Amino acid sequence: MTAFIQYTLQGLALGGFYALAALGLAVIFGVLGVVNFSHGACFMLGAVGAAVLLDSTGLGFWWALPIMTIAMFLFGVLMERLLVQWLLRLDPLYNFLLTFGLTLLLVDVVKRKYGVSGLPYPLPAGLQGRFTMGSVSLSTYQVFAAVFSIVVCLAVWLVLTKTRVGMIVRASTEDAERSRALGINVSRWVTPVFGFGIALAGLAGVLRAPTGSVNADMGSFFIIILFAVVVIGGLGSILGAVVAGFLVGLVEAYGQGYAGRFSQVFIFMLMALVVLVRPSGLFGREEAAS
Amino acid sequence: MPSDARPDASGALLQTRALTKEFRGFRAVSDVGLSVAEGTVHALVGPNGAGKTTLFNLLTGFLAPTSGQILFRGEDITGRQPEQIAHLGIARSFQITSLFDQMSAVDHVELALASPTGLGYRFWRSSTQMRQFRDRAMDLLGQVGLADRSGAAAGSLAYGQKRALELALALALDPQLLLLDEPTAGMGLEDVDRTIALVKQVAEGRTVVFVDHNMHVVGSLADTVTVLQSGQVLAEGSYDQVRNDERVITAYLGQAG
Amino acid sequence: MSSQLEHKVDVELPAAPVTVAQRPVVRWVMLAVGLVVTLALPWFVYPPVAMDIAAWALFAISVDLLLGYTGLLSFGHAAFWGTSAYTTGLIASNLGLPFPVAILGGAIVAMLLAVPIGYLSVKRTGIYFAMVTLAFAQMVYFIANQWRSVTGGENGLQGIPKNLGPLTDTINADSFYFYYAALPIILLGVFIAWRTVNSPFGRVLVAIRDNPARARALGYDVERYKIMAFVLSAGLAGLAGGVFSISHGFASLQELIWTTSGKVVLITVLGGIGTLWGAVVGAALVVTLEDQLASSGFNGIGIVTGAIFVVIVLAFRHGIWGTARNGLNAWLRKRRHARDV
Amino acid sequence: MTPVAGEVLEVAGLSAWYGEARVLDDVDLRVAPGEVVTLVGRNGAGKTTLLRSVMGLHRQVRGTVTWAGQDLGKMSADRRAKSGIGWVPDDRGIYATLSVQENLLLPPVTSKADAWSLEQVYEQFPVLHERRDFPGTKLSGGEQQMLAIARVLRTGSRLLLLDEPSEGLAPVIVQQIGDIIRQIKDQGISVLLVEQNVKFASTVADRHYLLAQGRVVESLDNDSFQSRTSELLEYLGM
Amino acid sequence: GGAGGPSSGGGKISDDKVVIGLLNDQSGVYKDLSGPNSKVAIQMAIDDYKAKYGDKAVAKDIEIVSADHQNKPDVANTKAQEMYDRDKADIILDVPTSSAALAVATQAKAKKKLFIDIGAGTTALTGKSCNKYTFHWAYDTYMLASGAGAALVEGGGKNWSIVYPDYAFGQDMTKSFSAAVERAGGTVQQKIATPFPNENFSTFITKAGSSKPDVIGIMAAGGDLVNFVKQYNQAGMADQAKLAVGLMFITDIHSLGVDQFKGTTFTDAWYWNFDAQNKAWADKFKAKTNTRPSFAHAGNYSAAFNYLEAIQASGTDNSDAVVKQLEGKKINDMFLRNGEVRAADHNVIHDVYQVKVKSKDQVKEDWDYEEVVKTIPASDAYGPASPDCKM
Ligand SMILES: Nc1ncnc2c1ncn2[C@@H]1O[C@H](COP(=O)(O)OP(=O)(O)OP(=O)(O)O)[C@@H](O)[C@H]1O
Ligand SMILES: Nc1ncnc2c1ncn2[C@@H]1O[C@H](COP(=O)(O)OP(=O)(O)OP(=O)(O)O)[C@@H](O)[C@H]1O
Ligand SMILES: [Mg+2]
Ligand SMILES: [Mg+2]
Repeated sequence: MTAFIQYTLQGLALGGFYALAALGLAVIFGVLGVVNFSHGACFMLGAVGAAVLLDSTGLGFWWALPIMTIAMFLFGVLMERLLVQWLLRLDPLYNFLLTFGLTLLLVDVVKRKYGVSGLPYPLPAGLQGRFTMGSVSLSTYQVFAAVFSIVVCLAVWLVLTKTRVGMIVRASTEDAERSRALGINVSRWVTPVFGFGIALAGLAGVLRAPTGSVNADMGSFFIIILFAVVVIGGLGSILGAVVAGFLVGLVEAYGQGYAGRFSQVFIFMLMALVVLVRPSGLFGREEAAS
Repeated sequence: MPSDARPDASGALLQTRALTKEFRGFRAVSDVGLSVAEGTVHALVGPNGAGKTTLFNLLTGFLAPTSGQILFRGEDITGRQPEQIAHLGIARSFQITSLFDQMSAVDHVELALASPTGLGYRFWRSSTQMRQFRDRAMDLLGQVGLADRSGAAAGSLAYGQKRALELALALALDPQLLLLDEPTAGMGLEDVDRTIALVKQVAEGRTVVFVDHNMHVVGSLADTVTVLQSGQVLAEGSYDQVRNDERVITAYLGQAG
Repeated sequence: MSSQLEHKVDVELPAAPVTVAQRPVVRWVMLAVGLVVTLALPWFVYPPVAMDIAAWALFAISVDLLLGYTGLLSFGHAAFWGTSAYTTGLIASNLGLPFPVAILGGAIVAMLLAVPIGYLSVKRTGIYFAMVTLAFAQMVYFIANQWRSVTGGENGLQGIPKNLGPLTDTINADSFYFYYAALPIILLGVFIAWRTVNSPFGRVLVAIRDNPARARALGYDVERYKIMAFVLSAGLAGLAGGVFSISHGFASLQELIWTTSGKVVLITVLGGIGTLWGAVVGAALVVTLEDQLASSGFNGIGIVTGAIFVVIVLAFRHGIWGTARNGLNAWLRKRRHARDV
Repeated sequence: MTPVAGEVLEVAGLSAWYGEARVLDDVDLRVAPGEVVTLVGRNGAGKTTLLRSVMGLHRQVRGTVTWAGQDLGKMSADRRAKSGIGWVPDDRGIYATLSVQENLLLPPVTSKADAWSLEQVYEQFPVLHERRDFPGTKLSGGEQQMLAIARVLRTGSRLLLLDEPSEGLAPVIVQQIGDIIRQIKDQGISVLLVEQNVKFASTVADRHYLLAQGRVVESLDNDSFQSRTSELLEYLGM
Repeated sequence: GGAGGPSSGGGKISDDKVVIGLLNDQSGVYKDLSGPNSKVAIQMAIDDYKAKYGDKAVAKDIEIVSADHQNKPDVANTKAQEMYDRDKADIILDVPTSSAALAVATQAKAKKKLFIDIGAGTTALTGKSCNKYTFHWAYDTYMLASGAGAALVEGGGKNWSIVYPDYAFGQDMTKSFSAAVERAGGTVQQKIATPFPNENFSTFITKAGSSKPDVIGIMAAGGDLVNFVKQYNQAGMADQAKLAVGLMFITDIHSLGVDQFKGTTFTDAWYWNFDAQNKAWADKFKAKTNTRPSFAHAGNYSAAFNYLEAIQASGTDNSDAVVKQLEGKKINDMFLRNGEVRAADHNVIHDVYQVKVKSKDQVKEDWDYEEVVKTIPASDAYGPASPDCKM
């Protein structure tokens, strides 16, 4: 029983982390219809950026959180303005391919500059130590990361569903030309939202840095898990991304606890199951008939 | 194939029993018992949102009913997939134009003509095989007035021309039961009249159910008219009966109707 | 949103072949030129590299059969290429059969694997399809990595023999001869793809790509068609993967990893979606480029390929072949116009 | 509100192409403030293309379009919309990703004084109120048509381009739309209406342009249009 | 292709030139470990050879060709053929990544040209896939286990939990480690398989700690290893159990900082600051590269130098003659201590070292990270020749 509780908590801690990253993916998809393959690379940039920041200026984790989030936002804005926007009106596959190419490029650039063995990144001051309750014990950092990501997810969800911004951008995505004819300056909205989604990926990266290997390849497997998360949750759904994030975290933790090496297979099996019985994902919209 | 199945005692080709469709608690089609006699032309009218298109979607398998049954020639076909239903001999047109934008008009019709033959599965045959349907396809395009546009990509047709192509596609399947969702919407008067004549012509030996808001069309074609409102059958009868029904006038036709 | 996006018809994907290809003369000339180039390839390209080009070209064609003609982007095609590579290797090593038989066996197993994966994947379209196939391919990779007794884990399956009856010694002595021994298999694959695209089946696929709901109303079983296309495509990928593993004499996890799926999509898009020739051009370019870069001392293959990808997608969406063809068409049209006036 | 002098739409020498095919040929037309003008012609005559050209959505054009004294020339579609031109497309253009209410709230209000409030819209079209939380494209065809009209009324545009607004609507609703058009006309709003339903057109319009094969073949006021209807239809092949 | 026979000309050197092919990872995970700097090391061997023999040198014209195999076996395979056929390479060196190394070994056998592997760890090179023209120079998975495993048990770490990624390398390592631990009288209480690759180890760490072991052994490498170690430290395990690492390179410590690894035990094939002889060579290397050498750099040097020595001794670069020279040769050089080129399986065995990562305050200069706890004699470090190897 103790083990079960322990695994559950670890799963939730892990899940908060997937949820945050998947949220950025879902926001970008939800409002622009772009599946950002480079989300993993942006996650990596966030982490590597934090490490470089530490190395070159001595600014630590608490500085890296806001600085890298803003930096990645700007990076996203640039990415949208220079690249993504040209393909918005086409089949979403094109942006998928574009961001795939971008991923290859970004990963290799970082590899050339910072090598592949990884960069050091210590635990932030104040978050060392452990959190113990009876026989259950989690590292303080895990607890912090989980709570932090939940708060961010909630805030984002509120903004997107309760404000006019969310609405305008969804419309512009569906048909930019028509939206212009209705008097909406499409590009004004799309860019910041894209930047925002990228910023979320970067934020997740910073959050990851103290607890994982910081290297150019750290995003490449991560993105595949993220895809599984959004397929399970329903790609268009913000809520789906968050819930599925936690679900996948739990599945992985239980899998590790009770089935060891097959933990990742369970994630993909869950995905296959969802695709089979509810193709549009747990929270995805029912598909139109005609 | 149930082609040898007998129409049931009542002579109805198509019947629905307590057919209901709910969308998130909203009843778009509610407890509808429709009966379409073989060989008749049956109109379905009603205010916008009455559930006509939804009913079509249920009949053709694009939506699964929440409850109720659909019988075709006495056989229960509830829950079948659209393509299976098409093979049973039920063809439909779409209210909101639905075509292959980059395919030429004549290729559309050929594709429809080839469907029952199973030619589509033959990946080892040359696509020139499709030519065997060319004459018949041109014929159908001629009937709907598209002969001179046969080579144009569907995406470049004007709205009315697309509507005509929709009709040609449904006809190409040579169905026993033809479901037409607003076949004359977006057409000019002359085209409307031609379409009426065309439907009359193809109705020989078939059963047609159609939806239209143009009372002229309903009046000239329908043997029976069913009026739907809020998902339920409001009235049923001949065109003249229905037209003079008080409830129908308030709900649908309006004073000038 | 999902439904809208999934069914959005893409204005950029070409429909049926465009005018150039429809003129029989041009078609035959192109075919002849293509054959000559294919046959002469190992004379001016290092033969193992030439073989790689041929195998990747067929692999890209298999991806294009789905992407260009069915509108499905498979981002997990490495699963079929790799599965066949391993199967081919196992058959060739353990049963000592001639390599074409082994490759055929590999392709069949790839097709068998494609049935369940295809069955699940075609339930989604568009971008979802890409993600789902990617995830399933990852599972196949995972299994191959674990199933060490069969696949050799990360050491790979080494020492796969090249058997071809009395010709065995010749093809082993020089990869130049092996190229000609394996080429018929590649050409067979290309022919199957060409036939499929230009068949009634191919027509239905394009229709499904453009408007699945309409195709269903016409009586076409959309899912079944998609699965068929998927399995056919997996078979072609299998042929290519088998040739690859025989040519190299081993099968490794590299064949199953997701970057392999990415590379073949790169080749397809670079050459031009919906153009079979494009796949060949794309493969020639990418394979030669990687080969050159490996010895160049420039350690940034990802930078180069990534940048090419970005530029192609942004500026030459029809790929090299597509762009050239469109240009030629425009030119022909203009000439015809000038003549008519 | 009284019409602002000079809120005139002038189309002069407008030609339009799709590739090499010319579908509009030197069209001149004018819509005065508070005037309802229809564009009549058979399928494929070029009516939709004309509206799209005015809206700035069709770009392969030659000729000038002026609205309220401004040359629209290079102006982008969103700026044209903001200058007070509202558009109801023939395919209705409802967003699948937005709820019915969001579809209504989406376009920015260009003239506060003329804009319908949400309450007004719901009062006129109670169905929309009932279905306000549904995704826009889940409405029936006719309901979507109402939504498209309601949406443009919400903006307070001073010139409405309506592409076959009566299509697919129940007769009662068509009458209601007629009432609405007369009502907004009284507010001084101009309407350029594309119609197949000649009977409906003659009940609302002041003037008519007859379009055949991309050319304006006749321009008439409503009285002569009504008296010559059958003759004109014959001529147009309608 | 001009296969191996001696050509005309003055000497018995084919094409009058000795061509050394360097085929390794110049852009990926092993870039720092060997990568482009291996070329520098090989050049140093060439220079030393020329300096030693001067005019009497048999090989006068020596050239290096290099290529990046990106850890992809198919690239390695094609490039190896190209080097042997086109560039007339007489030998290929390095080749990390086991699938790539095995592919090159097959080509070496087919082309009858030499291949000395330094970077890959797989025992298959000297086992099932061994052949006459292939040698394995620096380390293998068996050796890695024997060092750290046995030594820790002797130091009091009786009870072990082993966490390993479930793929061939991890499985091999676990087998070797368990055997080494048990041979030394310890017990392995738990063997915990993890997926590969894997990011999140906290559950596994909880599990590994549940049996209160003295030592936790982790068999992951690269990024996974870092993930593990970070989460291990966060979980506060460092206070409860010693950490033994299966495969770690000095480059890992360099890039992540000693803090992460302090006190960790592992086996190293070579350490630059072990003694004066190593240090002297490392200084020369640093003058050229501005960095300290890894075992792989030293290994490349040693392999190249001894290859040239063998040519010198046999008077030709004919592969068969050179192989004959090398087989059974006992070597003592900067890299190989008590080294022997085992004739039976071509495994080059030598003394290796059990090392411990220093803590930050012990570190005097960059790269000064390891403290050699114990030298493990060659005979203990390597197992007997594999019966699977049939030349
Ligand atoms: N995208 C396009 N590409 C090529 N030709 C087009 C395109 N859109 C329309 N056309 C052609 O331009 C002509 C005018 O079309 P338009 O849509 O303006 O007609 P319309 O008068 O609105 O017809 P309808 O009453 O059917 O809506 C038609 O012949 C049509 O085929
Ligand atoms: N997929 C769906 N999800 C939710 N509601 C739907 C869906 N399809 C239809 N509806 C609702 O069901 C009701 C009936 O729609 P339907 O399209 O059948 O009407 P209709 O009678 O064809 O109207 P019209 O004449 O306007 O085309 C409408 O109120 C519509 O909003
Ligand atoms: Mg309807
Ligand atoms: Mg029109």
